[in-house]
Amino acid sequence: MTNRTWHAVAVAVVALASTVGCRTGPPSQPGDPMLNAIRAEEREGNLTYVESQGRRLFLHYCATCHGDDARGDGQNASNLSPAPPDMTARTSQDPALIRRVIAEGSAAVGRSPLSPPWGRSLSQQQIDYLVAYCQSIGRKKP
Amino acid sequence: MTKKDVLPDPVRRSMFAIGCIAVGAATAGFLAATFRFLVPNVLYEPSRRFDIGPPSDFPPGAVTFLPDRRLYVFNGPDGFYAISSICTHLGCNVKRGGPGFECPCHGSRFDENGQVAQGPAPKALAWYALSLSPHAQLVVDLDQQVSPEFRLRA
Amino acid sequence: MSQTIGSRTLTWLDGARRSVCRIGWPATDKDRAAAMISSLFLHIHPARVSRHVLKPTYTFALGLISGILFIVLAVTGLALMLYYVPYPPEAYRSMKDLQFVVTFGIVLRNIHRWSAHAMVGVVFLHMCRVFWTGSYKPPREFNWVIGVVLLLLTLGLSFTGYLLPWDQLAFWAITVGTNIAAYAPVVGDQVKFLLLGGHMIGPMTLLRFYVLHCVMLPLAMLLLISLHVWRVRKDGLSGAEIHASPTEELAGAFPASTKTYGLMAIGKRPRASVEARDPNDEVFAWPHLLYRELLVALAVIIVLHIVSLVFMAPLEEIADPTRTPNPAKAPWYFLGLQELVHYSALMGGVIVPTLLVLALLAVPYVDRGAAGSGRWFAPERKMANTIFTSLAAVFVVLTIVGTLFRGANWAWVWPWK
Amino acid sequence: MGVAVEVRNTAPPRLHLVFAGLGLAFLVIFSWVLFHEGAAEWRTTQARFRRLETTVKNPHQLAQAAGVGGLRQIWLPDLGRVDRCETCHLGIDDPAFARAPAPFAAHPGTWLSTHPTDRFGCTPCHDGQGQATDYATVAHQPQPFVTRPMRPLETIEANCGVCHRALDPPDAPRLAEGRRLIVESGCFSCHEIPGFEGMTFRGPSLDSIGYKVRPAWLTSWLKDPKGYLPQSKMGNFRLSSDEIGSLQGFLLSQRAQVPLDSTGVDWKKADTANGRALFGELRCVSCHAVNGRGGTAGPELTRIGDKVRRDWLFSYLKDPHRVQADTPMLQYRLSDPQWRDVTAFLLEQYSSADTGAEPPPVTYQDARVLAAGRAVFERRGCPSCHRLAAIKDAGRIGPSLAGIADRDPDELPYGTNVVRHTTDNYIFLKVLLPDTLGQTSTMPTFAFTPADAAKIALALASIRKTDLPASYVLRRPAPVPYRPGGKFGELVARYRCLSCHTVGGFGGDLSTVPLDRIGSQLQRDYLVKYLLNPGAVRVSVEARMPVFHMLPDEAKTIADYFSMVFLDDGVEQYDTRFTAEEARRGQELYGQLGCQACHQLGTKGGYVGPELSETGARLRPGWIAAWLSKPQIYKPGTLQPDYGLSGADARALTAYLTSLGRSPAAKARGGNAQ
Repeated sequence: MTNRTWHAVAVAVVALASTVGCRTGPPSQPGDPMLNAIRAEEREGNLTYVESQGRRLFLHYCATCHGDDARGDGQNASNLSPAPPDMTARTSQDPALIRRVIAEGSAAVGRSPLSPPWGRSLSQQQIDYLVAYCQSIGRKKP
Repeated sequence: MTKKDVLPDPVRRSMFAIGCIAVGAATAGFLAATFRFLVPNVLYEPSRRFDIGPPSDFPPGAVTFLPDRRLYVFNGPDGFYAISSICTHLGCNVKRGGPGFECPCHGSRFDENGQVAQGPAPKALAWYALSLSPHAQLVVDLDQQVSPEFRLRA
Repeated sequence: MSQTIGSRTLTWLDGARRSVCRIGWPATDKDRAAAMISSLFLHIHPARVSRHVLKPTYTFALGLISGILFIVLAVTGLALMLYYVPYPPEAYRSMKDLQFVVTFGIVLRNIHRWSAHAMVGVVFLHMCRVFWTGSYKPPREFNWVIGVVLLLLTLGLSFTGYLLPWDQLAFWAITVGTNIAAYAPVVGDQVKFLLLGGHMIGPMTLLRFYVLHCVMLPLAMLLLISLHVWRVRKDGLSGAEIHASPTEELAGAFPASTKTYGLMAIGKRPRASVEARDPNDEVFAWPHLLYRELLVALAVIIVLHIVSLVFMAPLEEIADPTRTPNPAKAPWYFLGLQELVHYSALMGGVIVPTLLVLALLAVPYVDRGAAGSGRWFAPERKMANTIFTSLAAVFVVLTIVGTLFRGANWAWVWPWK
Repeated sequence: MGVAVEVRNTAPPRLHLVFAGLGLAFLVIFSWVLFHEGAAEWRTTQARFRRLETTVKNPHQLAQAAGVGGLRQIWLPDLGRVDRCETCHLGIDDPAFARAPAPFAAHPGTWLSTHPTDRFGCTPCHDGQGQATDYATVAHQPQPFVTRPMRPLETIEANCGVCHRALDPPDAPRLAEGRRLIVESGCFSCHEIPGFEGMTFRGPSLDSIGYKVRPAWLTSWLKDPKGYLPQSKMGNFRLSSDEIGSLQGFLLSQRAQVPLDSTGVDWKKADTANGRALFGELRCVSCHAVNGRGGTAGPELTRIGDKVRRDWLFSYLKDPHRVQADTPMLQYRLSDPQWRDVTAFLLEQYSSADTGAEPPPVTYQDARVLAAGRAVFERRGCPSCHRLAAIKDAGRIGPSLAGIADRDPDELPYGTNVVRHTTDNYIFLKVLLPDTLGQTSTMPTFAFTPADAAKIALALASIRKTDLPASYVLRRPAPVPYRPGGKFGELVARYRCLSCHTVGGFGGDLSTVPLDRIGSQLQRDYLVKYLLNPGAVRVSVEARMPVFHMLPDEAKTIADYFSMVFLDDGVEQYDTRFTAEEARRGQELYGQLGCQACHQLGTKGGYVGPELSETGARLRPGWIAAWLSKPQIYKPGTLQPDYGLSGADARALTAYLTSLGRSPAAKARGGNAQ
């Protein structure tokens, strides 16, 4: 090949390379404030999405007896005998047991009948959420 | 074309042969690729494996015809089974007639198990595999034909 | 016995072969000539060609490459039609299918796309070459006109194909392109209405463009390419004359044709025969020309494959008439016009393109002198070359400006920023 | 011819080299194409899955499982979607893969049971490019030319709202909260918002505001409503001091309704102790909060003394409907001296220490100021929320939000905020900081927390210009306004029953008791008694029914109407001849099921649910049985669990409960509780 051809080829290669370079350059990534706001809220609660769903249900259905933080100190707790347990004291929880108590009531596991069965009132999904939240209760906050 | 450009004859021939073989191979590959291109990878038609609802939708002893699936679903004493309503003769929809099925197009008749009783139909109506999905739905698999002994207990 | 059967089978096979391909591998000059003349596909070549024709720096094989690209486009286009649905929004969905689920679909689509762009450029370069070598000089005036029409058809094919993916790029490029057409005086709006099959781009437009792209324009193209090549075959390649010297003594060995073929009748050649020339200047088309053509075809196909594997054909979001991208650009080969339209709609949309096309069509009839044909940049044609080159350069610069230097709101941008 | 011709007429040898080179290059390139196709990401992913499958399943299950070769797609012609996600997410619908690594893990939760993939696909919820078959182009992360990359799980509820147009979709708390905030903030007063049609949001009408408020309060309010009252629903309009001045002048000159003549009231005799007692007795805090405690249905009263004039307050309390016809506040039956005491108590108790003496009402005469104030009033869309007879409501001042989530993100303004250009981010910024988007905005700043603004944005992001098939859309039925006539109607209007109770979904949501079947639930005599002196049925509920000081005739009218009209036919037919055995069995069940955990009986039991000692005189047996059998049907989200009682068990419990609290005479009449 002549010098001129070499030159032409070189120019073409440089042009090609620069085009490829422009296409693959890392795009600057500005923020997502909406997502960040939601994530900040999640971090604050120290709960995952599923657990926070469970917490919402817990506050609605359970907190009057079990207390807002599951310490067994709900406003109705003093009327109950046996009183609801302090769930924060437990470290490990068997999800199957929690599920059974929630769905079939405490009587189903041989305890007092004071904790009613929710299996027919709540959907499977909602019970999953509640179980997830109950498991998160004993977790230490970082 | 000066003297030094002239390659020795064998080299020349082998070069030509290499070129021919390479181009030939690539062309053959190309034809194969073209054929592969023609084979569709996805189908725009209802899935061949589909659920037809929970077993409770099919009362015991009853026959349910699913017109858009061209399928008879039986809930017999031994369990569930599904028989195609496509006549094996020329693809018309068979109807329930008497104890079995009859085809309105060319008069083929099939017994209650889909075996040919009379008429031009060359073979028995197809039986398809039924199974239960994890969500407790009956699932039909049109790609899986089964023998008339098949029953699904649900 | 077995030998008899074997030889009989061979004879039978040979007979079968002869029924298809009348001569074997051409080993003699007679066969080489016959190979060209007796083959439907090959006899668009003369049996023997001037050595001059084989010189790559004379034609750069641009016409050949255009033809190869047309064949590639036809083949890939036919394949793509098997999966393409010319109705929105299914059209867009089928593009996505080609991209994601059809085996080799994306490669085929890329090849089709890049070949189409390449063809526009190559045909343009081919025209420039023909001008710069003065190859439209008599008796080839009319072939130049056919060539200009082929250039327009190439643009038309590329333009109609541009809409088919039915993405934002397609939709708005065609919107801009058809609105440039609407600036034509008196008939502009009607032309646009007819082209779009309505007042706005919709399913009818897609169908129209589809039929134009897949049937009408390719047929017209095929017809005109045949005519174009046939004229080249009959008139000979330009430049052969000046390298040839009519030699009477050879006239008997290679009888010179004294006839020529017009569109309607056979007439007498207007000039002395260009085929009666020194056999030492000539070589047989088989294998010299055909072999080179094969190599060019191979090279083109290889380059197309490489480009198609490296660069994806663009496919943006699905067309949305309510969302105009900024900037909305016509296909790149119309961006010179769009740049002009940016200054004056009538000027850029109507007057300039009309004048350009008319001027191109009139070139061989205005520039009539025979001098300077068959050589690159013949000094005798300094004037013509200067005018043509500067016009072409202006157009190329405008196109580059429109393509690379225009950003949102058609404001000037530097492409590297 | 000879050798020379032979040489001349064969191809030049160098071309053979080129030919061989090109041929090989072609072969290489073509192999590259083949490789390109064969090494597709999804193929390797499927190979990985097949290896995983052998560890997850036993041979029998493997034989049963459908093969996983090739591309898989869910084709939803109704939705115009093709989702090929299951090409790689192969275990998505198989519980056996619950703990499998991505991308093979089963879908968490029970979403696929409620939203089967063959009907809903994947992208209607998750977004992204369902047609694509490799990780990048699917748009798991934002991609060029993909309008909707996959939503992160944090905001995925926006897509729930595309189909679930009801106000409170199940299991989508952020969406529900966002929609609640929209309703609470009255966004639809200024914007047309699909899904919120027919809803109205009203601030107080301003026809007689000149008599109502103190000028100093008005100034500070207009400057920053939340500064005076953090719970205020009114946003900060970012008015200049000039605008505030003229607007204040304009508003104070609005004096359509002269307050009742309070000259006869001897304020010196005002007994604030009695006022305090009445304030408690009337249960004002059910609707009004003081010092952060109490209801939110009415305005907060903590600093009422700084805000209103004495004469106006007195007149308003005495006859709120005369002063402000559209107020949700009810009209009590109290005497002038009683109202005087309440007024005095409120003004004394709930005012800042530095509240000066009440200035006399001033009429602003400067026409220029008034015109300027009026212009501000109209320009900033005040009539959208506040009625003013002098000004015609010009309709919604803000742009319609129909299809807002489908607007071109790159065409929207973001001001100086450095954010990714998405409609989500635009809506979020607009809600949070309407004045920072580089355009002058008339939209007020509502001072939402970022989390609340995100939820509102999420709710708005579900407003797409979709043409979903009707079978996919869950709509909220628009409540039909309920306006009874006659004497009953007058009473409903006077006591504003529908400010707290609903009939057919129409009305306020303060009370937990809809009135639709109240006649079948409660006995007529009990209704009369309760209306005259509403006691506490649920010990733990703070919002109580106000003590209306209703006349006995009025109570009877209402109770009769209830007992005749608001009936549930399904509950009415019930055999009330209970046996003693049934009652005994019911009592047993009461203990077994743990009813005492929530219900009080005598002095024992919890106070989550209603007290049950008087049940026999309060509830009708048909209702008790119906309620116990399927409480969720009558009141979704109730704390009464569904025990799955058999008919006999429900009847036994009913028999037992019916026997509680009945008078001996009623018992003697037999089982019939009527």
